[in-house]
Amino acid sequence: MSSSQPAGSQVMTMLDAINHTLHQEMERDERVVLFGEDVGRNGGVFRATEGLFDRFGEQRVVDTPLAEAAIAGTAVGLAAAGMVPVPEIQFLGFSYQAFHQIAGQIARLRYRTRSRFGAPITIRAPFGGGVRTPELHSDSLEGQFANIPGLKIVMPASAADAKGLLATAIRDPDPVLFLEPLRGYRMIKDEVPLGEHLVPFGQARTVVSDPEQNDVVIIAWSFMVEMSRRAAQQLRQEGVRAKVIDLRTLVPLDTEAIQAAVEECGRVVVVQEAPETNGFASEVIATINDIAFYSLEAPVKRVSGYDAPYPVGMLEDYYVPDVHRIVAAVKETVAAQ
Amino acid sequence: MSSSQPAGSQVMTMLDAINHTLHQEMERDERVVLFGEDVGRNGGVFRATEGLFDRFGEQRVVDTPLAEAAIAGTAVGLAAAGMVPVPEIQFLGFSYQAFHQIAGQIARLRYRTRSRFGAPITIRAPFGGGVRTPELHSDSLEGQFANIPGLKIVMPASAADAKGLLATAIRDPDPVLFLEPLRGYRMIKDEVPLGEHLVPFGQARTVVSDPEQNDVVIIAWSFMVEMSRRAAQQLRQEGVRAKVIDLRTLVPLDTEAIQAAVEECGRVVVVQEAPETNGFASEVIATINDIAFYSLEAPVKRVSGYDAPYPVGMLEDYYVPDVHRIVAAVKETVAAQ
Amino acid sequence: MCAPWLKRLRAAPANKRNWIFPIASSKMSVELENAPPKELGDQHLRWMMQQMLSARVFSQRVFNLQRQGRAGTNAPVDGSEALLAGTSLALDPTTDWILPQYRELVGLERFGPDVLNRYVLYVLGHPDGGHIPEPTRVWPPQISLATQVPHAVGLAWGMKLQGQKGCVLVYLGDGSSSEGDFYEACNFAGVLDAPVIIVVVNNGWAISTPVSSQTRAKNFAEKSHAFGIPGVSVDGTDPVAVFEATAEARSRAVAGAGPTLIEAVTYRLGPHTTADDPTRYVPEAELAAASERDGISVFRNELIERGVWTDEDEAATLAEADARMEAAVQSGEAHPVAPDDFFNHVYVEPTPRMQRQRTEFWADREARS
Amino acid sequence: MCAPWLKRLRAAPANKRNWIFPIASSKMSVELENAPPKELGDQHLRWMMQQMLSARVFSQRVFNLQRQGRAGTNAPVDGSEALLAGTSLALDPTTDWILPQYRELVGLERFGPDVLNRYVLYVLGHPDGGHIPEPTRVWPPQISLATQVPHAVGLAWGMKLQGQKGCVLVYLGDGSSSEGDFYEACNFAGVLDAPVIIVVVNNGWAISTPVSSQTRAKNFAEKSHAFGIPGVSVDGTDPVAVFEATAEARSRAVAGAGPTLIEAVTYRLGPHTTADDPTRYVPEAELAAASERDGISVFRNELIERGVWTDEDEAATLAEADARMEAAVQSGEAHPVAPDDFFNHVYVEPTPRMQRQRTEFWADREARS
Ligand SMILES: Cc1ncc(C[n+]2csc(CCOP(=O)(O)OP(=O)(O)O)c2C)c(N)n1
Ligand SMILES: Cc1ncc(C[n+]2csc(CCOP(=O)(O)OP(=O)(O)O)c2C)c(N)n1
Ligand SMILES: [Mg+2]
Ligand SMILES: [Mg+2]
Repeated sequence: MSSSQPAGSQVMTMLDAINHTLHQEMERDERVVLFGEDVGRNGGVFRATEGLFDRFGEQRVVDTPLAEAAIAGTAVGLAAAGMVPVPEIQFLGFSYQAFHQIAGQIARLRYRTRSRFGAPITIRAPFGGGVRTPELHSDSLEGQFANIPGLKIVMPASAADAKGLLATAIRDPDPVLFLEPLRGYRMIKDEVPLGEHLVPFGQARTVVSDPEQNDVVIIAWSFMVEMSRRAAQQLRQEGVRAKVIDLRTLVPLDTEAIQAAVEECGRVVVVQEAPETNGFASEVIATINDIAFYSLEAPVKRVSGYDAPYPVGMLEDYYVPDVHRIVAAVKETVAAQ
Repeated sequence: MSSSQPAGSQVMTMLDAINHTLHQEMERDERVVLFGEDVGRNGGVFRATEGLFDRFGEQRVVDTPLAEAAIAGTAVGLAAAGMVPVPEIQFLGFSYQAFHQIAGQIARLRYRTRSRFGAPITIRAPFGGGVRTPELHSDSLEGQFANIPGLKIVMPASAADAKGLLATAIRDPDPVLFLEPLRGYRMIKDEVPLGEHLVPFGQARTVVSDPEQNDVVIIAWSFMVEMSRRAAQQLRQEGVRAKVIDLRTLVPLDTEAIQAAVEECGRVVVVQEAPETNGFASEVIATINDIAFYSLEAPVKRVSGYDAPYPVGMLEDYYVPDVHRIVAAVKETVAAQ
Repeated sequence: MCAPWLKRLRAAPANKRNWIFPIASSKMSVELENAPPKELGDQHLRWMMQQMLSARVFSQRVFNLQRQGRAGTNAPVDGSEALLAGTSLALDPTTDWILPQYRELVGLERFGPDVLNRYVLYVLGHPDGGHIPEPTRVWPPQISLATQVPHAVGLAWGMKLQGQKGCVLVYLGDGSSSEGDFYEACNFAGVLDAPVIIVVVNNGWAISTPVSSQTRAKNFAEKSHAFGIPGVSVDGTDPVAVFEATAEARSRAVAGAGPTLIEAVTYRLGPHTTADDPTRYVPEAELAAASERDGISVFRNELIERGVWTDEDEAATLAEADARMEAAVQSGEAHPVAPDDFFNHVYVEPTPRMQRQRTEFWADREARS
Repeated sequence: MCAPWLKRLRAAPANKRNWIFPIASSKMSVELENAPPKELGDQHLRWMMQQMLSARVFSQRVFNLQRQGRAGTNAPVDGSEALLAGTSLALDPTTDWILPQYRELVGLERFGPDVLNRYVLYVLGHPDGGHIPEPTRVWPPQISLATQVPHAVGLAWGMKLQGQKGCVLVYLGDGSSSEGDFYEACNFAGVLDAPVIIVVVNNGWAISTPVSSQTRAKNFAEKSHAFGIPGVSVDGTDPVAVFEATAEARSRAVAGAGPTLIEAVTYRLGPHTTADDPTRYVPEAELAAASERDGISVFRNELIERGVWTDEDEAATLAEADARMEAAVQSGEAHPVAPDDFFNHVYVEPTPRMQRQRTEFWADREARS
């Protein structure tokens, strides 16, 4: 890192942390190129890329035609040319248009070519509910991507992590899906180190924990960590000590942290925004079954979106898991047997 | 049904059963239209649609341009026009090209339009390993689709079921992904009723069961049912009574059959060809955790493909679960604790 | 920048205007036939003027609903009203279908009052906003860009297979034309000889991306060469030019001569959506120039000059539109919704798992109260 | 059916043939410069003849390997050899890249011997078949049709961003041109002024689907209008015509003038792949006609007539190709592979979960022995 890195830290929104990190990473490595729909002159529809076009120019911050498959597909070629592509998919739901390039090409480029070409590609995409967006803007698709070998899946829940994980993602030689919770963009705010800050993949973060002993562990990722934190707060007032773990990255998965927490608590609630059937919570439960079955004192409880497509604005508050549902699930789990 | 339906039954390969069923369903309902790449004059690259072009003509059996998204996308319009579309995706791996139409459109047409338009669409696609195909021809993607509300996922493991489930699929008012195991096309052969034969969705099939008491249940779908059956045979010789359950349809899922089997056996092995992380086996395990946790005497064991893209020909036998791995997993599970 | 094309195209159709008929009465609320007119009479010109004005009123009022916190994000149609009037007049609402993108639902009154009513529900965030009931042959808004183009082609194909008369018209934006779905579908349409009219609404922008960054094609009609189908570029702010191009395309479609690609050149006079700030990227001068050529004022002046439009007509139209909108909003806001409604219409019958979830849902609601 | 186009195009380039130079020596194994020739001399004609013949030998021998049960499904190139010779001669293997579909790897010897060696490994089902080592600037086969077109455009874009000289050439089939990826990528190429040459190999068929069912476009060069880039259609069985078109496209690309779309009209003289039975759908007469116009015999006759090709040249070339292939197969079959190899190259470092799986894998292998 250049010695001109600022010291100290600053409270920022997650959105500002992302923007700040993109500035720093583009500064650090001139191979980094940002592109996608409206990322340039407009600074992104959420302003995540604000100021980058002016700072780094239209060669490195590129407004592309409106075509997700080509956005993902050209990233493959850019990577082979020696660039470090950071494409944006404007909303994760439109990664469906690029699935064949993401799952079939980006995820396998290194494998297919035996490392002649790597894919140091970071695909940024916002997703998640609670902000009254039109269809396909809110869908949580991480479970679908998790079954695709070759991708890493990164889902920060704090501004500091958004910085540390995004910087790690951009420097990672493998393709990373970096998913940004829409609802957290401005609502999540915390202390972000201004200098070099890298958060390694595959290390879960303990968000809430009783120093003595927790009754139950809540496992979550992305914005559901915030919901779980609030639930834990409320539960504490009701005398239930809930540990909260933020997975941070789904692939690679920190199975050790999961195992330790299950061994400590014996009772688990997993929270996800995605539909229940085969969301990533299923994998968390299957993993617990594998590595900590004998520590379980009660069935693991899933709190999920329902098995319906993400609904329209009037209904989304009924659909997305909230504090009430998490609290109820925890109480049920703690009371089981 | 017309009274001219043939009586009796006949031993057929799964491929023949599919072909026979397509004939009967097209005969029964003239709204049924088949289309896709090479399904017409060539009768499909595996001959699944052999004879249909000659029998029903080029209006109803249509060779389309080579474009999976348009194949899936036009199915939406055909359905709205009152047809019963049965598109083929030549290999399931190329459904990635159509993901935005399948997951974003077909699965939601009814939901989005509040049932003004339904999507009585049956997407047929072969998949699965063991036959030395090129890349993306063998991949098992059912886990990725299972997280998409609005689709039904049907994966027959016998010729009779291929008939009964395909007929049900075509008549079903909702979109069905009908996945045909490449390796089973000619290898799977059994007695198929020649007349009307409908197998309802959401009802698992018991493939092997000891009339008295089973030590363990193996849960599988598609070609892995056949592998599991062979494993059970071998295990029987070694004194282990393994029940084998074929899920038949992943969505809807027969949780009652799963529950009953887990309650009976207390020990479970789930077998899938897909990569481990968030394959559908994870959902089966999560479901068991939900509904039969207290009956479990040992952790549920997963037998899966590994977390690598489906490999090239020389390596696939090392990758795809086989009898040996299933037998070992069962023994481990039976011996646990 | 798209400004040069605009100029060229705006200039072109003027000499085509052999449609000025003797002035008839100027009373309002013309009843139109279902069959599209063979020639445009005064009543049609007046009707199109009405439509354009109403669409602007609807569009702006829906926009304001969002500003008042009563509706969600929405995309105003301002600048493309002529396109809606011209295309819909050239279609037969009893045999033809329209598949919109997301801006057009305010201007398709010819197809039935439910189009607007349901669109209002849609922007209110009501699930019934997606349900445009029979017999109205218009589809709800599409958010996943260009995915509606293969739908339209499939629908047209299905109509053809069943020997139904009529055709399908689908709108998509200049930006959306970069999506694979657009190309794949146009190519299918060509091969299938599908009775479909594919209208690229070139309003100069895809959010902040100008047409110059979208494609190097000379214009969007040129894209038709890739599919071997006819393509035509018209001034989309001129309802008569649009009508003529659509009528011709429709004749071909219903005669079995297959698809047509129409580019309609308009200009997006407002922001992309309620969530957008176009001052960040739209050149002021370009917007000013486009506003001067606003199809509504140009057409109004033409009609006034010809003596078929009066201030009273204008006032009556605006009042009627206002009242119409008021009613739609009122009934929309009163439209009930069940909290567990999202379990409906996923499948014909909810799966057993969804039934379990619904039970849990209600237990949870109960526990809150 | 594509037959009519074929005829027209076969006829056309003949009068372009201002490339016949004084006859030089006829010794074999010409050494070529890396820089593409500015004009074609005898040595180039001879080189192309050699290439075409060798490609046919390689293609047929690979096909036979499958028949002998030694190799997996593969797709012969028969009928398109001239295309490979002409395009590769027009490129500089030290600065330019080739992204093939799946048929072309037998005819790109100019880019290095590893292309064939690795292709043999590929058809043997060896994972190293995907690894064409540096410095050879050729990508491995692509199975997911047309996905390589955006890769090529991205690579060209990346070269341009870094001021590297050279260009990228990508092949795709007539069938593959119906995929959204082709169109999206061509449109990107236009907007980005990417130094890329997109070659549609129109061999008449996509498995059993004739071009007439693939598109109504007049020809595939016409598709360039959709992107505002130059498009040209050449006789792909004429190596000189292909060379000229490619050379021109390359000049434009390296001069910063952007992409070119080339249609090369050939004919698929064999089955789609080893798994295909073309007698089910290819009209006998059409195949017979195409076989008569087989680029190899036409070009051979031309060269013989001009006195630059002899029976000895032919025999020497065939023998050399046979030996070359034999060596590739021998070394390919001896190329070791580890059973757990699929855990490699998924990520730079396997995830902890994959490490656990690998341990389980070996425990399982152990338990079997
Ligand atoms: C597949 C897809 N990608 C991206 C978006 C996000 N998005 C919504 S509108 C829009 C621009 C559309 O531009 P255009 O097609 O020209 O239509 P206009 O808004 O100008 O009417 C974008 C990028 C989307 N809705 N769908
Ligand atoms: C995306 C995708 N869809 C379908 C297939 C199956 N498939 C393999 S080759 C082929 C035909 C390709 O035809 P064309 O592009 O003309 O190339 P050719 O084989 O004639 O060289 C098809 C449909 C595939 N490999 N990839
Ligand atoms: Mg636009
Ligand atoms: Mg072909």
